Amino acid sequence: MSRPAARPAVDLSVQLGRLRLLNPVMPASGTFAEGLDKVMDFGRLGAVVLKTVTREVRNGNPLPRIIERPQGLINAIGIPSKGIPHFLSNVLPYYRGYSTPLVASISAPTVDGFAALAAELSVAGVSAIEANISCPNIEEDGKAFAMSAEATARVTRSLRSATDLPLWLKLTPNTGAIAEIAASAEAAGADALVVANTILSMAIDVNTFKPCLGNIMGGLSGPAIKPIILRQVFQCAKVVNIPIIACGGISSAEDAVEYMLAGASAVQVGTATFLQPAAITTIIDGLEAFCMRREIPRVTDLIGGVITEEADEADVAWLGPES
Amino acid sequence: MSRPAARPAVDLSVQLGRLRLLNPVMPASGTFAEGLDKVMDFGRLGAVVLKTVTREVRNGNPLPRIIERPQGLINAIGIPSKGIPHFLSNVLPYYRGYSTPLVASISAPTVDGFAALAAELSVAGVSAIEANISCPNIEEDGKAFAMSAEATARVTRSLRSATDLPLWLKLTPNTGAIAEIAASAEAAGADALVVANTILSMAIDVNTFKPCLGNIMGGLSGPAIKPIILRQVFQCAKVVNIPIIACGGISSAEDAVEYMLAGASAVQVGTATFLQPAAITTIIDGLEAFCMRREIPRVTDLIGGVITEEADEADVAWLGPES
Amino acid sequence: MRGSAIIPLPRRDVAVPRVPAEDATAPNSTWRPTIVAEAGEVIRHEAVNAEYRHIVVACGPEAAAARPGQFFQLLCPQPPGEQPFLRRPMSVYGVDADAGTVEFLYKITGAGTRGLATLRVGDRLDVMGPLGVGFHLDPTWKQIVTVGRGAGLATLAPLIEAARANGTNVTAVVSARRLDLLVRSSRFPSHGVDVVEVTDEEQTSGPANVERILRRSIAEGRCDALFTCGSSRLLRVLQRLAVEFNLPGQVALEQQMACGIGLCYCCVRDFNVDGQIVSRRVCWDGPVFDIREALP
Amino acid sequence: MRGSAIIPLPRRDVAVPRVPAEDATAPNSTWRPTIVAEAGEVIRHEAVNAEYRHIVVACGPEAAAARPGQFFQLLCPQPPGEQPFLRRPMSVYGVDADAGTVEFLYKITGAGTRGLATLRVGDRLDVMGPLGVGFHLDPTWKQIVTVGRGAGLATLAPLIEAARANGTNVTAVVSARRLDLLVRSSRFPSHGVDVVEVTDEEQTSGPANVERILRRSIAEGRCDALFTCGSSRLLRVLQRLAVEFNLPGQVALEQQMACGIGLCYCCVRDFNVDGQIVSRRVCWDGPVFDIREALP
Ligand SMILES: Cc1cc2nc3c(=O)[nH]c(=O)nc-3n(C[C@H](O)[C@H](O)[C@H](O)COP(=O)(O)OP(=O)(O)OC[C@H]3O[C@@H](n4cnc5c(N)ncnc54)[C@H](O)[C@@H]3O)c2cc1C
Ligand SMILES: Cc1cc2nc3c(=O)[nH]c(=O)nc-3n(C[C@H](O)[C@H](O)[C@H](O)COP(=O)(O)OP(=O)(O)OC[C@H]3O[C@@H](n4cnc5c(N)ncnc54)[C@H](O)[C@@H]3O)c2cc1C
Ligand SMILES: Cc1cc2nc3c(=O)[nH]c(=O)nc-3n(C[C@H](O)[C@H](O)[C@H](O)COP(=O)(O)O)c2cc1C
Ligand SMILES: Cc1cc2nc3c(=O)[nH]c(=O)nc-3n(C[C@H](O)[C@H](O)[C@H](O)COP(=O)(O)O)c2cc1C
Ligand code: FES
Ligand code: FES
Repeated sequence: MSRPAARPAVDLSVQLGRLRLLNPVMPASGTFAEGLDKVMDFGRLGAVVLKTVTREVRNGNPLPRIIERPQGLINAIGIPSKGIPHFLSNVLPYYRGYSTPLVASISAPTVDGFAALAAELSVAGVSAIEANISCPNIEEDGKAFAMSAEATARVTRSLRSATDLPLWLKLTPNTGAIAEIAASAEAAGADALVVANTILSMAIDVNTFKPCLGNIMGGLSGPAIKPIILRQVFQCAKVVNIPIIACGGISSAEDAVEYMLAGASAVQVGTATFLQPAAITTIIDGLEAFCMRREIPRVTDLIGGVITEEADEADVAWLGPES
Repeated sequence: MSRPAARPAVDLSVQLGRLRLLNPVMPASGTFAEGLDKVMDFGRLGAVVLKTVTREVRNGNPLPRIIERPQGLINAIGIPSKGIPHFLSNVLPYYRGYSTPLVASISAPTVDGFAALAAELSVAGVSAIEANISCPNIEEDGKAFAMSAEATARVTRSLRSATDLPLWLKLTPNTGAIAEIAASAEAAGADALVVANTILSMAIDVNTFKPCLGNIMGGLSGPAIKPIILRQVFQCAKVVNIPIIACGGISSAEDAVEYMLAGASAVQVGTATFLQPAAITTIIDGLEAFCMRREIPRVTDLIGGVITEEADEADVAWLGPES
Repeated sequence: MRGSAIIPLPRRDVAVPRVPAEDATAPNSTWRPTIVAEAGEVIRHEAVNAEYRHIVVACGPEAAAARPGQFFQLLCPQPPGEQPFLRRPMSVYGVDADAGTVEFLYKITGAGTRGLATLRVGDRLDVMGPLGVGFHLDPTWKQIVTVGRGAGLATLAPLIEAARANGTNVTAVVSARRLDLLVRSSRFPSHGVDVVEVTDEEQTSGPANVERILRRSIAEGRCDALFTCGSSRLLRVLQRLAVEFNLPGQVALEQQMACGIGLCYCCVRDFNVDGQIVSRRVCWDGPVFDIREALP
Repeated sequence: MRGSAIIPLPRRDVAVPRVPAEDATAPNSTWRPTIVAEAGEVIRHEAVNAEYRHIVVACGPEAAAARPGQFFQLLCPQPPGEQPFLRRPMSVYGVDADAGTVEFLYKITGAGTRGLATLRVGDRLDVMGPLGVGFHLDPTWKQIVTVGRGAGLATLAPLIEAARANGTNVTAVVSARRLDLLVRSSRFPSHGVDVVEVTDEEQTSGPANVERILRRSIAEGRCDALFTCGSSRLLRVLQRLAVEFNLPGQVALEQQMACGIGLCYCCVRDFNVDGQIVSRRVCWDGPVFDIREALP
């Protein structure tokens, strides 16, 4: 972390391994770009997480790339990327103007590709590497790395030896074994986990009989997925000791609190920014107000605070409205 | 199937293996009971699917058992059951009064338990067995049968040898390998697949810091999950030849059409009934109206009708509003 | 409102007309629904006091056949920024079969009722009902006692009306936090109903005082049956008296609901039936139960 | 509406006040937003003809600084039974910095615009903007030609106003399906704007006739630059003429959008830049582009 914080009534700072953040709220990869500097002061963010970059230049998927659903959207953008040279010479210098920790999100189709990219991005101005391992692994028949504990361990080990930067692994929710996969990422050297990416989904236009997305399938995000990802964060937090950064449907400070209670140390905000461009700073303000109201001195006091003792039957049954 | 249908303009009947249904719309297990006979004529339903029964008497989970979320609800009812004797002597006789095919949903904690229950329920008045294999398997450390292809094959084989009735396997969406699991159920003798049960989820009350459900976790249902289950139906339909019965967030005829285009032969309606008690018959009427409007003579013409040829770029790009 | 002008026919939630009766696909052509969900027009909607609102909705004959103690599930509109998803249960506060209306008395407590409060006259409200088992009124009873607190009064009001229609007299104990929050129902018949108001602010609403009032009624032979809704503390008082004096009694219970019609088993409560603890669905087996069986 | 009475200050979407500037956690204390999302009050809302509606919303100074060709993302209220989730892009139809208002002209086409249409005067509409790159107007141009069809006119109207404010004359070709659907903007200055209306019903709106009109303007030296919005067919005509006569030209394009501010890459289109096909975000790199580079 970069600058000394004055003592506010609530201490919002969080520690993610070696990295200290002013507060636990940051954008989700792929939902943030320079345009937002006209909306919010980037100096206020816990961190800046950039859109996933690939080494090669990529065009992305055919249109349409996004379709809205009730309380969510499905995207199949396809990681268009201008490649690493452009990233190093154009994108990084722009963000060096801010003291906020910068997280570079990377993706590659092979274990070696991931490692090489992480090494190339271990440069001044990058504070952490977020490995988006939800993308298809061409060595495993296109199955995403994060769908298997073994593949996750393999790519994490390789990334670990390629960079000294804090290493975040972004898991996919499209698995029945997220806790197992989280544990294998931790054992292989991850410094933190991002739980999680989008949920594989589909929509068909009943007028044209065609898929609503050019790519046929895409990833669901937004409030619709929050109960599912919350469960996954809770499951992962029970088995790992490294910090978890929650990501899925967060659009209010209460959502952030819910995730921290489930065990998250920080949160990422994605789709909400499309609805309220200042969502991230609004959530930071709301988190401070929540802690103030509840007289919680440090936001870290929320982490894992959910009370799961066997509920007392009398506690939960409804009685009369004014009994 | 039971009674000769007059020739309406649209043929709504569907064939599920040996079973012929008047139309492809039926309730989802656990969201249907006698009370609905005051709302709709059971004779109009494609089939009646009863709440899952267990052999032993069960109380169900502590309260609260349901929490609403945007566009969905999480339930942890816990399969309260009055046991098999009560089912045979009280429930079955009531439904024998209707000619609509009756589907008995069963659950057990072991392979043998499933088989024994299926055998006991292979009696007059039961038209098919739906095995709810999303429940914890006590022989596999509490993991649901339907979370593994091997366990699914094992329980399906055992069920197959225990009953001659049409055998439906109800899969869980809480897996990264639903197509593989679907294929293993087919290979082991299933007559049809129900895709799928609820998605494991959680909610925490930020005022009390307690889980919103007495059981801590529960299953998400309703419109929020439709894009996810639709993708799973599409994935399963690509690998199996037995009929798929779609279940997840269906609340309109258009939702039913979307699932049939993705490959479903029939649909189940759950949560929608809580919002509109006549949802099932409204959907049947809407399906007929949809086919009429689109001049589709048989509802079966919709099955797998999604057009997924590589989309023409010009087709999908937006032009001007009145170009 | 009674006898008011033409009530428009409510729109049903069935998008296309039903299969005609002569069609072979509708074999059971004599079947008719007795529970319907219909989007009825809001005829009247006004604040009763600082906490309670009274809404009158046009409805069809099935809904207007609701009995005292039954309830409806209301599909509340979404208030700004909130998304109530499930319906909300509300007791029948009154019906008028001739006018084709159903009435509710509600308190704003959360997202659903906040959404209700946004409705203007002329808007539509989707009401589903009538649901559940209502009160049983024995025509031979000469005098009954009702004890209601808060929204419980909404549930008891139609019972009191029905009792009077049977020629039964009523002692209605009405409890609230403050005098200005007492719901003074204009619907109570002027004769034969003895209203006793008790409040927290006057310190008259405590169990001891209510028990005193009830004991007096019983002693004077003015209590053939007891009815209550809205307070567990008062329920316990009534249970004790019902046992002591061997009086029949009924209680209308509340519980969080999803389906409201017996499908989901989320609204269960335990009951003491002849010493056995049994689980029952409040929406389907109730909401009115024998006062001795309820566990407060 | 211009010069109308006191405009209430819009409510911002920030729930709690920002950290004060002297707080060390707000290091960049000179930073100020230039794009805001704010819930502005609806000041006026009326049908212009059978298809188009005109809405005027109170806004703060950032929104009121919008330039012709820029757009806003509107958070449309939910119409009954539908759930638009994303914002909807709408061109600025007018702003009044003094009054603090922004105006839109829209056509009801789906869930979002159906939701917009439910707004009553006094309700609030959350508008986010101003967004994108607007038109470039060279003050040395004496006369420009604009060609708009359908909602394209909404986009071109403020350009025409701005041109007149620069002393530039305008030939405005306005195209629609029917005469009664032509949007006759009362905002056009009475002098210096030559409006040419063409319609499908009169068979005057075909590309050939529009080309004839444009060729005449060009031949008479009344066309220093070309502007268009709303029709791919007409865009092709203008592109041909721009190349043939080496005239500068700009087109405002549409594309489905999610974020509207360059984050998501869902609104990309291909452009021909010096023979190379490059992909650009319509919301961020446009919506106004060089007419030669656009691929219709
Ligand atoms: C049979 C029955 C009859 C009722 N009759 C009336 C009446 O006539 N007038 C009246 O004002 N209230 C009545 N209630 C209570 C009323 O249903 C709740 O106040 C209402 O559901 C609260 O919804 P909300 O969204 O405003 O509040 P929230 O607190 O936001 O509701 C959240 C959830 O809790 C449930 N809930 C909250 N309070 C209660 C409660 N007391 N009982 C059951 N569920 C609750 C809601 O249904 C919802 O699922 C009745 C309840 C039942 C079960
Ligand atoms: C920069 C820009 C400026 C615009 N200015 C205006 C204007 O001033 N007046 C006006 O009437 N319309 C304008 N449009 C078009 C307007 O955005 C669409 O008509 C509107 O989004 C339709 O939303 P809906 O929910 O009513 O329709 P639906 O068809 O239900 O919308 C479904 C989806 O398609 C998208 N969509 C539908 N039509 C269009 C379209 N033509 N362009 C882009 N996305 C579309 C919607 O945003 C939404 O995501 C503009 C579009 C853009 C991109
Ligand atoms: C338009 C869009 C683009 C995205 N691009 C990326 C990406 O490049 N890399 C990545 O790891 N996640 C990407 N995501 C996923 C988000 O980072 C996030 O994991 C997901 O949207 C869930 O969070 P939300 O519900 O807050 O949006 C993208 C999401 C959206 C909606
Ligand atoms: C209250 C409730 C109870 C349920 N009980 C069962 C059950 O007993 N057996 C079962 O297989 N599925 C059960 N389900 C799952 C549903 O059958 C269905 O798979 C799921 O709700 C998704 O469909 P929907 O979105 O249409 O509700 C239950 C769902 C709900 C909401
Ligand atoms: S609310 Fe569903 S059973 Fe009572
Ligand atoms: S709409 Fe998101 S980048 Fe243009």
